[in-house]
Order: sequence, then structure tokens, then C-alpha cells
Amino acid sequence: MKTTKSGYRRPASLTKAPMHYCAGCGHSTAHKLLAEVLDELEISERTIGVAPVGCAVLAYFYLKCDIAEAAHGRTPAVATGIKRALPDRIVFSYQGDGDLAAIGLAETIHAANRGEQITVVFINNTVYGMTGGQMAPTTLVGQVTATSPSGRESATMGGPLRMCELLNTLDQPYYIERVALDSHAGVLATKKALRTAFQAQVEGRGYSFVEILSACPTYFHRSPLESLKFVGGEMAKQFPVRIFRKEGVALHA
Amino acid sequence: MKTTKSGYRRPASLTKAPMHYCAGCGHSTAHKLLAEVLDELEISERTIGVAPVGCAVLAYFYLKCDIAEAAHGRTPAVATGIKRALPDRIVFSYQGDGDLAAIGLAETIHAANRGEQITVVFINNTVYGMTGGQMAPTTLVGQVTATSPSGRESATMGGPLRMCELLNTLDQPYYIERVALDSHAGVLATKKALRTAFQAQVEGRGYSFVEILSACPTYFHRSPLESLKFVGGEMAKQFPVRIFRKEGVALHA
Amino acid sequence: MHERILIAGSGGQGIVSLGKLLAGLAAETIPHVTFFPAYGAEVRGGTSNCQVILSANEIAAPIAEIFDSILVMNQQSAERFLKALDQDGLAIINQSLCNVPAPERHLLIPATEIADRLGSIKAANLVMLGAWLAHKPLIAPTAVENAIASHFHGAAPALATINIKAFRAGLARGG
Amino acid sequence: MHERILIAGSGGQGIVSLGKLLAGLAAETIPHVTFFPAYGAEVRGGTSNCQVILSANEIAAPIAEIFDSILVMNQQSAERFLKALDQDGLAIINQSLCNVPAPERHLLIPATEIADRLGSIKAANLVMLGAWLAHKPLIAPTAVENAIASHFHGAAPALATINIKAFRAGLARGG
Amino acid sequence: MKGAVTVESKRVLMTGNEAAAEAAIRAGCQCYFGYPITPQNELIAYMAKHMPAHGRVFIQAESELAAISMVFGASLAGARAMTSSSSPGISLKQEGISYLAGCQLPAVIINVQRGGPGLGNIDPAQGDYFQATKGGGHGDYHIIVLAPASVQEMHDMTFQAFDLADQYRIPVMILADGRVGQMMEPIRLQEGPAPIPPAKPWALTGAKGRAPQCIRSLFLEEGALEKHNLALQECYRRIAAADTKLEETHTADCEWLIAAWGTCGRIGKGAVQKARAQGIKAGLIRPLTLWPFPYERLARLGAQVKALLVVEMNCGQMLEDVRLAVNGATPVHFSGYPGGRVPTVSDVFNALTALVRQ
Amino acid sequence: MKGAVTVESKRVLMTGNEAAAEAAIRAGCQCYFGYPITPQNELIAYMAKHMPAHGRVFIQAESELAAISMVFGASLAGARAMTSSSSPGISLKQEGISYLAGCQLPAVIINVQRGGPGLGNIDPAQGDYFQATKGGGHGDYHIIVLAPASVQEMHDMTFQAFDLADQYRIPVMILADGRVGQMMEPIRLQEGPAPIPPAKPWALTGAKGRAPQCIRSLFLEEGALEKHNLALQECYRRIAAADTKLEETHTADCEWLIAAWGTCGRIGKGAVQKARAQGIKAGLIRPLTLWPFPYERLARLGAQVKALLVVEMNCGQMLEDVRLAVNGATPVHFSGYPGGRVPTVSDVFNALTALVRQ
Amino acid sequence: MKKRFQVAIDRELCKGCELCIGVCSIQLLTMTAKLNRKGYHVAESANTKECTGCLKCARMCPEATIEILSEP
Amino acid sequence: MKKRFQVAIDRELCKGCELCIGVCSIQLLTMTAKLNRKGYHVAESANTKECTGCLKCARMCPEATIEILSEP
Ligand SMILES: Cc1ncc(C[n+]2csc(CCOP(=O)(O)OP(=O)(O)O)c2C)c(N)n1
Ligand SMILES: Cc1ncc(C[n+]2csc(CCOP(=O)(O)OP(=O)(O)O)c2C)c(N)n1
Ligand code: SF4
Ligand code: SF4
Ligand code: SF4
Ligand code: SF4
Repeated sequence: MKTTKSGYRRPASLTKAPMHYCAGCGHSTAHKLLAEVLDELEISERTIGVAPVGCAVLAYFYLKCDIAEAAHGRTPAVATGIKRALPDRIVFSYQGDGDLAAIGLAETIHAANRGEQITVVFINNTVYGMTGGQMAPTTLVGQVTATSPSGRESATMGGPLRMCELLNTLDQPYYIERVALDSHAGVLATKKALRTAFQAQVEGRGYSFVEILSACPTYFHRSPLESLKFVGGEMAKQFPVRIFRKEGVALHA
Repeated sequence: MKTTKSGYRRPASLTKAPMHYCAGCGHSTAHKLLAEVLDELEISERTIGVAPVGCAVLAYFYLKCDIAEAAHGRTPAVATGIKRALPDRIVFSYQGDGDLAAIGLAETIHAANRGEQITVVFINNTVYGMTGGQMAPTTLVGQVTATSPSGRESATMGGPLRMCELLNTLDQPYYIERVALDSHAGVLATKKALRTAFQAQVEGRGYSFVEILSACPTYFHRSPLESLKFVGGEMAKQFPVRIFRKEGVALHA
Repeated sequence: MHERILIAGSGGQGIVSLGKLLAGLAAETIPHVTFFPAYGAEVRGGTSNCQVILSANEIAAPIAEIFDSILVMNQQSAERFLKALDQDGLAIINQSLCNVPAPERHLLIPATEIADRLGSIKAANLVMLGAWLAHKPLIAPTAVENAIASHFHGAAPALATINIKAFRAGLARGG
Repeated sequence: MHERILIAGSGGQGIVSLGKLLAGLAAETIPHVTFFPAYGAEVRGGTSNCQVILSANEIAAPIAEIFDSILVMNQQSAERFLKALDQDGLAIINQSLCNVPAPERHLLIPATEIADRLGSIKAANLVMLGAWLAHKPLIAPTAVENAIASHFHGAAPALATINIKAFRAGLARGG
Repeated sequence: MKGAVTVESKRVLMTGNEAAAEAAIRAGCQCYFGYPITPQNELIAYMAKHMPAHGRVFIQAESELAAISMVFGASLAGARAMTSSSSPGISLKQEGISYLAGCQLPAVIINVQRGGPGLGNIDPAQGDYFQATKGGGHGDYHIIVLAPASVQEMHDMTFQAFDLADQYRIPVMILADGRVGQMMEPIRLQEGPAPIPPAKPWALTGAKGRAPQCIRSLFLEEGALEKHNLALQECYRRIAAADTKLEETHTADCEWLIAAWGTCGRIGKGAVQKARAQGIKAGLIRPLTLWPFPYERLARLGAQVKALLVVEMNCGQMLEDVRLAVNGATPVHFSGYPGGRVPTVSDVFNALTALVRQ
Repeated sequence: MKGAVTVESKRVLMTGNEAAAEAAIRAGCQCYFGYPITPQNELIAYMAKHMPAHGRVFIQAESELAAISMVFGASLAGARAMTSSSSPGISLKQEGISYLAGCQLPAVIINVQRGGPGLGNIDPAQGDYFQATKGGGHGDYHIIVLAPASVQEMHDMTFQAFDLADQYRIPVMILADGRVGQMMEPIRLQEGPAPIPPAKPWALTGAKGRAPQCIRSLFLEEGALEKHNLALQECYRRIAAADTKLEETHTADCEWLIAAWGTCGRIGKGAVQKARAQGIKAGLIRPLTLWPFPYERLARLGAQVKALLVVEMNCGQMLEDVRLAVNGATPVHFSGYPGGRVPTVSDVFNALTALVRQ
Repeated sequence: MKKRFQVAIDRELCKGCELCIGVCSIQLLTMTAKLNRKGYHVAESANTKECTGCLKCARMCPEATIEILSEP
Repeated sequence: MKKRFQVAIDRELCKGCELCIGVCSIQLLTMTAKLNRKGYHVAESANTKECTGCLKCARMCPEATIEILSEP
């Protein structure tokens, strides 16, 4: 169902089930936008998603397309297996920062480096939501989490991994963008990025990657509104929002 | 034992055992240079090395320092464990491209990102030597290996991973350099890079990484001399030889 | 004395912290105590429940089948758990979010609304605790208030006040 | 007929390819054949050996303990394996790299030197094969030569010539 | 086929590793994902060469973890998929195998075992019996485990594995050893058209014309996981009833029974022949399926014989299943070779005669 | 201690996860490496807070693979090192555990099991018995496996685990379940100075004043791996002889024996008490060490009783060890709860009385 | 002629996150003291006929709880 | 006075890779037809007294087979 000036309806590719995410969680918004894109490109009946282990593990309750559940971190490898077996289907992985940048870092980079014809939707919320707010590879320096109780300290725990920047050193990716779900404009930009990424896959152009800076109010220990400010402020400072690669060409900042 | 104008002696940190490597293999030269550096910095008695699974798995026969044998790819994680337990020792990992850039890629990047106070010696010979010349993440496009019998094809197998470039997107590393064992000058440069890397660790400055472009005559299917030409030619074209990071500051090409 | 207590509700209602608070305070005076939280899922927003057993003697099986007290804070939990109440047991029911018939062993309290009026729906769990303590005086109310005060100490003194008020409201309502 | 053959030497001497060649050619005429390579290690430069069993009947155990023929190409292998020779067995020994006493069942051949003179020390294995075939005519020499020719076909015709010469030299020396 | 020499009209000389690879191709394996490791490198090299030539998918994965996960992906998309590795690499696949089992996904996994624990060595060994049959991964599950003793069986069992996997929606492991993998023997190849896999309505292929589906092993609803696990057990019982396979040699009248699997089974056969030649009533039981294990047949044989001798290239693993089967009815003895040494016919024969003499 | 409430002078109320963490600190654990996973997250959070405060090493690793490898590194450098996880994460550690065992390195590994296979659920389960006791990794090895049933035992066993690990140079696993991990009970903490670990001349600490050393599990020289594996087996025999531990309740005169471990053991105790109250001569055996398993004691009890009932939260895993011990002497029955449901005292009592009535 | 819009909020899907409130330039949406079955305060829209159809609230709402229907 | 150097090659360590040969500017090193125990052709240095002590061959040799000793 298109969202035009003439109104907004709950996207057809989103089920009616209430999502289990916390109030103000970026996963909900990302699901909604994903459903809108599946609707607009009319691909929900030929799309297979791979849900991660993470808060989004139950994505199959909400997205009206086939969905598989990967082992933690192996999400892009599972997506690779599906896409290679069914090259004419649209295949995406949907992953949190723990899944994508910690345990699954090797799979993430190698799938990108092989230029797998998949779309990776990366929800960067700087924490492990599902397991109770532990430090993620993307946790900001100084950020307090269950496993960095005095704040992340770069000398012993490292600094936040910038995944777009890492992937942008590779030759194969076709499209890499980072967006932020921090505001109305951010929602629009996210939708556009997702659409571009899926469109690229529909056209068979290669690997696409969208990093979405996203709120986890529960483990930001902030209200949903304050959480958006954190996303657009401190997070976006560390993770610059921009297009890194377009049509296979790296755009340098 | 220093190598001065007054002569050259087999380094004291190298045992008398004949190395099992093939004729003209870069591992032999790298071992020799490593031993020279241990001698020159007088650290062999407080150094603990971590050997990889790969042709260099038997490094303990040759290097006169304590050496542990890691599971394939976990080499930097093992080095991390040692260094954290014994912060005043000198700890290095020694890894091939399969070990470092394929199965162990996550460990490689995360150890670097935590800024572990270790030295990583990376032998990039574009193939899996020990297991019989299969494709490595660093195999050149078009290169024939046991598992890319028609040559590596970037569209389905990806292109060569450039590890220095990848690691250079991180904040924590202190020193990153790529050198090539392709000539006498290359040998000197490699020695210097290794010395700088270990010196950094001796001074407690942080994570250091030396990528050594290296010959595997057996699986290059070339003579040792032809192999050096391949290293200095096609390989160095794909993997530019230079300092990427110095004293914690990324040097952009 | 062998008191088996079940507390149940939804993810954000402070079910587990209430159980912990109760177990911790009980353990100061009661020889054998076990507390067990059951997470519905490794995910957000599901139901949540926990058990506390207080006993004068060794607790062989740290899990009860029927309960002497059941505190339910939402409809799903009421439907699921009330049947496990012992025939002489006591149920405290959060009337704000549960719609159940109220036989005599059931005490209906609009805990969420009370807490909301006091300034934070998150304090509803303490309304429930207060109501329960009014019937089962196994812990001194002052001990509860001290624990609340020290829990919110520093971070949010205002919250401490709200929570203590909620607890007192429960105590009053329960009595 | 039940012929148990062991071929041994160092990593680069073409031990395994020789065994494979032998097994492949034998399988064309002999009903039961097994070939088994034993890699000293997942590493370079170690010793290398392989077994070939040729038999008219089913081979229950595809591994022999004593051998009817042993071909050794370096000293280490000679020291390690010659004791496994059957009392009526035949040993072909690469004299260039082995220093062993030569009782009558031992045939000493300077295989590496012969091959070197012919242009490639790598062809020493075929010298050994030739010498063995001279005593155990289980395969037609022409079949061997054809196999060599087709193996090096295209890639390196010069190498084919060297290897065939090496084989013939062995055959001549062995006889 | 690289490295293969055609013999007669129908026999080709191949290594066990190549024979398994060729069997997979003939069984219609559509996707292969692997990572190099000795002693199975010939298998991955063969697939690298031949899969693309057949228009099939070959990926050298970045690790064993990735490889098993790619198999997971291809399988859930309905394709016949396979991976292969050796002991340490198989350990890395344990989480993935548990996921495949939990999701009831067919897959073929080849383990050409080497010596362990740890890096061990690359000689033939049978140290992964427990891992394969009792579940090296977490949770209650089983996979079908086939144990080849010859190059022909490497070929045939790999071929059958795909059908078994699809029939029961279960991972099937070929538990070979370095000897069977590296050995060359002339074999007869599976001929004829590739088998047609059963329909896979459960596969994720896009929700066109049907409701969206999910492949998962997460069961959060109350009682759901228990129900799921009991259904798995039910499936395991069906497999055990229908597909327990074994080979017997001279068991009809035997008084002394050797139980051995894979390479040791083949050597045990040599020992039985030697014993028979000397008038000892020896017999051999060689399970072809390690899971399901032939408990019943062994229980009956246990009641018949004077003693059993279990021979393994390990410290006693199948031994436990044999003891469970025999359940105290007769003494069970053990000869173990842990660490890469392959027992000889004489070794086994001597152990047997020592028993007889006792 | 975060979340702990001090009771009396000496009792503190803690979760099992926290109790294990505090025990490790008190046992002198110098390095902890972990990765989050439910239901053991309180443990890693506790370590994150308290290890640095004690000047010890805490790293949240990038994965379970990295965590076990860091433990490998710290241990070979002579430090007391620990990791913790839950079922899927423990599967990922199998290669590393095999390496630790192969290199004879001490280490403490806590597995707070959840339901499986696959992602399963996070309810309490005992599905990893086989994995822990038979070797989920490759090759012939064992690790010591301790099974706590209470928060006090989580604390005490973790404390002892470090000494056992150092004494025998072996990994020690605490095989708990979500119930024991999440439950809070008031416990008495291990007091007094931390135990002094034995000297570790084998550790790699730099070759000053001695010849360079190597820690490895690769044994290429002929016969070396076999020798090494036999030495490991010898060590396992010593452990079995000296450190097999179990708890018995009313076994002296029992006619009906329940065998259960961990949480099920505790519930079994309730069932035994209920049965005794009704005049049924029931008894309980609860292995405290799952490996080494108390085969001998069980064999003797097997000869004494009319029947055994094994109760596990799985489909029958310890069951096999019980049957191996009893070796046909008496019938062995099984009650299994696979999938997260914890049996109640009535469940077990009913299963027992059903046996008695038969 | 100015189009008319209808704002419909599914009360049971609302989680009270308040993300919709601020984006409405004419402040049509407000949080209420009402709780839904899950125990969340719910948002409501007053004066639905004032709605300009900018769709901002609907786009912001994570739960796709708000539907804006243009009246024909 | 010009320093004198001695070039010593450990024959048994040499693998005949020939990397030392080309780097010597005065071509002091040559491959021989001799085989060592491992079966490798070995390098030899003729006219050792000509050696300029540039150490290039020693540095190039992967096996640390060549030692250059300056004569006192
Ligand atoms: C092998 C394995 N390790 C760990 C876990 C536990 N686990 C579940 S989700 C998760 C991380 C969740 O964080 P993230 O990927 O950032 O997603 P989010 O929940 O924040 O959306 C972890 C560690 C697991 N299920 N499996
Ligand atoms: C878990 C595991 N997977 C695979 C292997 C097999 N293996 C041994 S070394 C190696 C790669 C060797 O290549 P590289 O790291 O590039 O080192 P090189 O031998 O070229 O020096 C592989 C795949 C193993 N030992 N363990
Ligand atoms: S915990 Fe965080 S990421 Fe998970 S559902 Fe809640 S807000 Fe979203
Ligand atoms: S195979 Fe290659 S890397 Fe290995 S020793 Fe030989 S030349 Fe060196
Ligand atoms: S944005 Fe949606 S969920 Fe949040 S308060 Fe508004 S209507 Fe409710
Ligand atoms: S470089 Fe060294 S190993 Fe190579 S030929 Fe010269 S002396 Fe021999």
C-alpha cells in the first residue's frame, strides 16, 4: 500500500500483531518501513528474510514474507545460502549490532566482499537489547551498559566499530548508506535508503547495506523522545549519517 | 646478535633446526627476521609467540622463545588472553591469510579494535599453504588455486581482502604497515617494520600490525625467484606497500 | 511456616524486582528462602512471573505447584495462574488491568491506577506488595520502606517517595 | 596374486603421484586395487609414503604390515621401512640419497642422480618405477609411457620426454 | 573427474574423498559450501572444479561456521546442500548442526576424521563417534550417522545420504576417517538419472500463493518446545525402526564376535577370516549406521556369543553403545588405537585369540 | 556485590549466577572472558563490575569462540581463567574445549543450560549432558563436569572447580540450568584467603632462566599422539578414582531408587521424602560429578533395588550412564522433560509410585 | 478545495511512546491518562478535521498505529 | 685497509632456492650440481676473499644458511 499525500495505511506487508518491542524501539519503525518497501516494490511474495538472534528474532510474527531464523551472527551466511539456492528471490538479513558486528563480523565482511546479491539491514542501537543491555561493538565511549558499568573505556574495551566505513574498504559492495531514525526526516531518509537498497537487489546490481541508527529506550535508560535525541546527537556524531557507496563507487567524505 | 657491517651470523633466537618450509618460502625469511628482532631488542626471554594453524604451526621448532599453538583463526584471541594475563611480557601472533583474514577475521579486527598491546605478524601469501594451495581471502582475482581452478572470479568469490586498509578504519591501532619480501630492499624494510612493531610493544604503545607479502613457491607454481617477482609485481600492485598508521595516526595515501 | 508466593504480570511491571525485594527482606528473618524468576522469553514485552518460597525448613524442591499467595498484575497472568491458588490461598489482583470474577479469596486492587495517580504506573507493584503484606504480615512494613528508600537513594529521591506512597496505599487498601 | 607395495621418500619426491600412477594402471587389469597415501603431516617437507595393494581377490584389510616390494627414495625412509620387507620381498633403493647395506634382495639405483642427469631430479620416482617393473612385470611398460605422455600432455612436453627417459633408464638398470 | 582413471567400462579409480564428491553431484546436490582442512581437501577441490561445471553452487566459505550456515540457508530454501570438513572443523559446526536438527532441515555433512583432541594429527582416527552419535551440539537431537569402510561405500553412502536427509528432514553425517578419505580404489559409480527429491512444501521460497512461512527452532509458547522435542523423538524412533543398517560376517554360528565400524570393521573382517582359517568361530558385526545404532541385533548376538571384542581407533566410544545393547549378557572387551595408528589384521587377530585363550 | 542482600552475619541472598561469579573471584580467578547469553547474563554483568574492581581482567569478547580462546591464552600463561555461557554458546566453544583438553590446560567453564536444540528457549533444561560428559568436541577427551542443584552449590562448586582444574590440568565445567542460575537463595560465601594454585612450571611466561617451551596439541611424530592420548586416559582414571562425587538420600535401605542430577535431583529429593512419608522405601542418588560418573556406587545400588527411575529435563542422557552402571542387573525407567518444563515433586512422585505399583 | 483527513489510532497497538505528539505542527495529538490492555497510556487525536494530511505522525509512529484516511 | 670476509654456507640447511645467487653484485655464489641429504642442490661460494661484506646474500637467504664472518 503506497503512502501518498492521500493518506497513510498500515502497510499490507505488516501483520496485525502488536509488536513485542519496547515503546519507542527503533525495531518497530524499521519493521514498518521495511513492510512499506516490500509493498511499494511489490516483492513481499518473493522475498525471504533472515531474522537474527536479538530482539528482532520474532520478526516473522510481523513481516508478511517468508522468514528464517539464523544462529546468532550467521545471518549473512544463511542469507547467502538462500540467495545462491534461489537467485531470483529477494533475500535480506536483518541484524542487530551484536549479531552483525561482534559474533558475526567475519560473516558480515565476507558476504559483502563476495558481493552477495543480498540486502543487509543493520539496526545499530549501540547495545545488546535482547540479552539485557550489554555492551555492543558500537557502544559509544563512556556509555554505561550492563557489561561496561563504569562506561565503555576505549583503552581496554575498544571504541565503537563503524561498519559502513569498514565495508567501504571492500571492492564488491554496490550500495552502503547510514541513516538515523532520530526524527521525521530521519524516518523518510531511512525509508528511502531501504528502498534504494532493495531496488538495487531487484535490479540484480549487487550487495546493499543500510545501517540504521536506532533507539533502544530501555537500555539507553531514556524516554523514547530522549532516546531519539541521543540517536541524532551523540550517536550520529560517532556514526556520520551519509551515503558511503553508490552504484558500486565509494564516495569519500 | 646484531647484523652489522662486520658480518652476519645466524640469529641466536633461531634454533639450529632446518625449517620444514619449502625452498624459497617467505615463512623462513620471516622467521629469520623475527629472530633477528628478538635478538636486537633482547626480548626473546620475555616473549611469548602464538603460532597459527598453517604452514607455520611448527614455529616452535625454530624460534627460541615460548610459543603457543592456537586453534585455527583464534590466534589474536589467544594472544589477547596471554597479554592480559601477563601484561609485561611481549606477545605476538604469527598468522597466515587463511588464519587471519578468513576464519579468524572477527578475532583479528576485534583485537585490533580493543587496541590489544600485541604485535600481529601477518604472512600474506595469497594461498592456503598447509592444506594444499586453496584460495585465500587475499588470492588475487584470476589467480588459480585448488579451489579456484579457473582462477578467482570476483563476482562470485569476491576480491582480495586488504587487511591493512580494513584495520586502518579503526581508532585504536598504533602501528600498521605492509611490506613485501620481494627483494633485498624488501627484506630490509620487513626487518625494519618488525622492529618498529615490537619496539612499539616494548614501549607499551599499543597494537601493532605488520603485513608481509610473501612467497609460496609451491602454490604459486613458480620457482622461488619467479615467486619473488610475483610478490613484488602483481601482489604489490593489489596490496600497496606502505605505512598505514604511525604512532596511532592514520596516514592516508 | 511454609508460604509459597507467585507474582505475575507483564514485562515492564516490575514483577521480578518485586519478587527480589520480597525474598531479600524475608531472608533477613526467615531461615529458608528461594526466589525464582521465570522469563517468558529472551525478548521484550512478554509476560513475566516469579515465585518466592519462604519456609522454616529446608526447601527440597524450590518450585511450587500450588500457591498460598498469588499476586497478578495483568489479565493474561490472571487467566493463567489463578487456578494454581491453594484452596485456602489469597490472591491479590490488579483490577486496573484484570477483569476476573472476585470470589472471596480474591482481593481486587486498582494498583496501576493508584500508582498512576501517585505519579508513576511503575509503582503499581508496590501497591500490590502493600496489599499482600496487610494480609500476610511476614515482613515489617518499615523494612520495606527502608529498602525502597535505599534502592532509590541518590538516583531519584522523588521516585522513592512515589513508591513508598504506593506501598502505603496498598497496605491501606489491603487492610 | 597378492602384491603389497610400499613407496616412501621425502615430501617433494613425487611419492604419492608415483603410487597413484601405479594403482591407476594396475586397476586396468587387476581386479582389486587399493592405494593409500600416508601424509607425514599437514605440513611441508616431511616424509611421505604410500601403499599399493594389487590382488586377485577382495582386499579385506586395505593396509599391509609387511610388503612384497618396497621402493625407498631417501635415507629416513630406508631406515624406517626396509625392515617391513617380506623375506622373499624386493627392495628398490635410491642410492643417491640412501646409505644402506645391500643384501641380495636390495636393488640399489642412483635414481636421483640419473634423473638429474636427464634434466630433472623430480623424475627420480619414475626411475624407481622402471627398476621395479623390470622385476615385477605386472604392468606393460608401454602403458606407463602412455600414461606419462598424457599426464604431461600440453603443459610440458619436454618434461614428458625427461620422465619417459627416466622410466626407461630405471627399466634398463633394474633388469 | 579429476584424478580419476576409468577402469573397464564401469570402474573408476578414485579417492574416497573424490568418490563422495562425485556421489553428491550425482545425487543432485545443488549447493556445496566448505572450508579446507586435511584430510578432506580432495573433496572440496573436486567440488570447486565440478559443481560450477554442472551449473551448481560452490562456495569456499570463510570458515566452517559460515559453511554450515550457508548449508542451513540453502536447505531451508529447498535445495540439496552439503558441507564437508574434519574433526576440528566439525566441532565448529556443532551449533549449526544443532540448529539444522532443531529446524528439521535436511543436509549432508561429511566428517573425514583425524586424530584429536585439539589439533592432534591428520592420521586416520575414530575419535568423533560420541560427537556424531550423541550430539556434539546442545540439546536433545540426533542426526543420522553413516560409517563407510571403503571408497565404494564413501560413494554409495553419500549418494543415499541425500535421500535419507530429505525423507526424514534431518542432517545426515558421513563419519569417515582419513584412510577411507585418502584411499583410492576402483569403484562403480551410481548411474542413472539423479533421484527426485520429495516435495518440500515447508521450504522458504517466497510466499507467492500461500501464507508466509517461517523456519525456526525458537519455541517460546508454553509447552511448544517440549512438544517439538517429543515430535523429534518420534521421528527418531521411525528412523531407528526403518533405517538401522549393519553388515555381518560369519555371525550365524559365531562364538566370538568382533564389533567395529568403518576402517576398523574392514580390518576386523580380515581378522575374522584369519581366525576362521584357524578354526576359531569368529564373526563380525559392522554397523553401517552408527545412529541409529543396531541395538537389537547386537542384543541378540550378545546372547549368542562367549565374548565380544570392540575395536576402534579411539579410547572406547562405540564400546558404550555395544555395552548398552548387550546389557550385561556377555563380557565386552575393547581394543583401542587412539592417535592415528591403524590396527593391523594381526593386531585384531591377536586381541581376539587372547580372548579365546582366556 | 550488586543485587546481593546480606542476611545474618554470614548469609547473602544471591542468584546462582552471581554466586558462581563471586566464587570465581574468591577462588582467585584472574581472568574472565565472556559473551552475553540468557540465562547467564547476571554472571557476566557481575564479573564486568567486580573483576576490574579487584584489579583482575574482564573482557566481553566478540564471541564465544574468542572467549574460550582468550581463556586458552590466559590459562597457558599460568592464570586462573574462566568463561561462561549457555547451550548454543557452549556448542561454539567445542573446538576450543577440545584444544584445552588436548593441551592439558586448566580452565573453568560454566554452562547455564537452556532448552534446545537450536535456539530452543531459555527455560531450564538439561539437554547438554551428552555434550558435556562424552565430549562435544572432537577426539578422545574428558572434562570434569560438576552439577549444582542449589545456589550454595553454584558457589561452592565453582570455587572448587579452580582447584580441580589446576590439580589435574583439565577444563572443569559447571553444568547448571536456568533454574539454578536464576534462582536466589541465601548462601554462605567461601571465606578466608584465596587458595594458592599449584606451581605451573609448564606455563608460558617467557623463557628466562629456562629453555623455551611450547603449549601444543599437535603431535606429528610417529606414535606421539597415541602416547599423549593414553596419558590423558591415565589422568582420567586418576580423577575417576579420587574425585567421583555424589549425594545419597535414604539409600541405605531403599528398594526404589531415583537417579537425577542438578535441579531434578533436588526435586527428586522432595519426591523421595513424600514417598517415605507414605511408607515407600525410596532413595535418591544425585551425581555431583557427571564426569567422572559414579558407575561403581550405582552398580552396587543397582544390585540392591527393585527398579531405578532416572529423571532428567531431557530425552534420556544420564540414563545411558545409569544403564551402563547397572548393566542389566535391574530395570531402569525414565521420566523425561525435554523443553523447559521443570518437573514438579508430584510428577516425580507419581512416576515413582507408578513403578512401585507395577 | 481543501482535502479532509481522518486520523485513526489503534488504541491497543499504541505504546504511549509519544513520538507522534511533537511532530504534529498543529498539535492535534495528545497523550491521555487512559491505559490500554497492555497497560500503556494511549495517544488520541482531537479535532481530527483540522488534520492537514502531512502524515508526519503516522510516519513517526513505530507501531503503525496511526492511519490517516483522506475523505473523498 | 679493506676488511676481509669469510662466507660460510651450511650445506645441509641450504634448499637450493637460488635467492642468494642474484643479489651478489660480484657473483660470488653459484649453484652446484651437488645434492645435500635432503636432496636439494646446494649453493656454494667461490673466491670467498673477494667478498665485500655487503651481507646481501645472507640477508636474502631464507634459511639463515649463509654466515659472513669478518676476518679480524
Ligand atoms: C551463540 C549465541 N550467543 C549468544 C546468544 C545470546 N544473544 C541473543 S541476542 C544477542 C545480542 C543481541 O544484541 P543485538 O544483536 O545488538 O540486537 P538487539 O537485541 O539489540 O536488537 C545475544 C548475545 C545467542 N542466542 N547465541
Ligand atoms: C578449524 C580448522 N579449520 C581448518 C583447518 C585446516 N587448515 C589448516 S591450516 C589452514 C589454512 C592455511 O593457510 P594460511 O593461514 O594462509 O597459512 P599458510 O599455510 O599459507 O602459511 C587450514 C584451512 C584447521 N586446522 N582447523
Ligand atoms: S530492548 Fe531495546 S532493542 Fe530490544 S525491543 Fe526494547 S527498545 Fe527495542
Ligand atoms: S606451502 Fe607455501 S607457505 Fe607453506 S611452506 Fe611451502 S612455500 Fe611456504
Ligand atoms: S507514536 Fe504511535 S505508539 Fe507512540 S504514542 Fe503515538 S500513536 Fe502511540
Ligand atoms: S638463499 Fe640460502 S637456501 Fe637459498 S640457495 Fe642460497 S644459501 Fe641455499
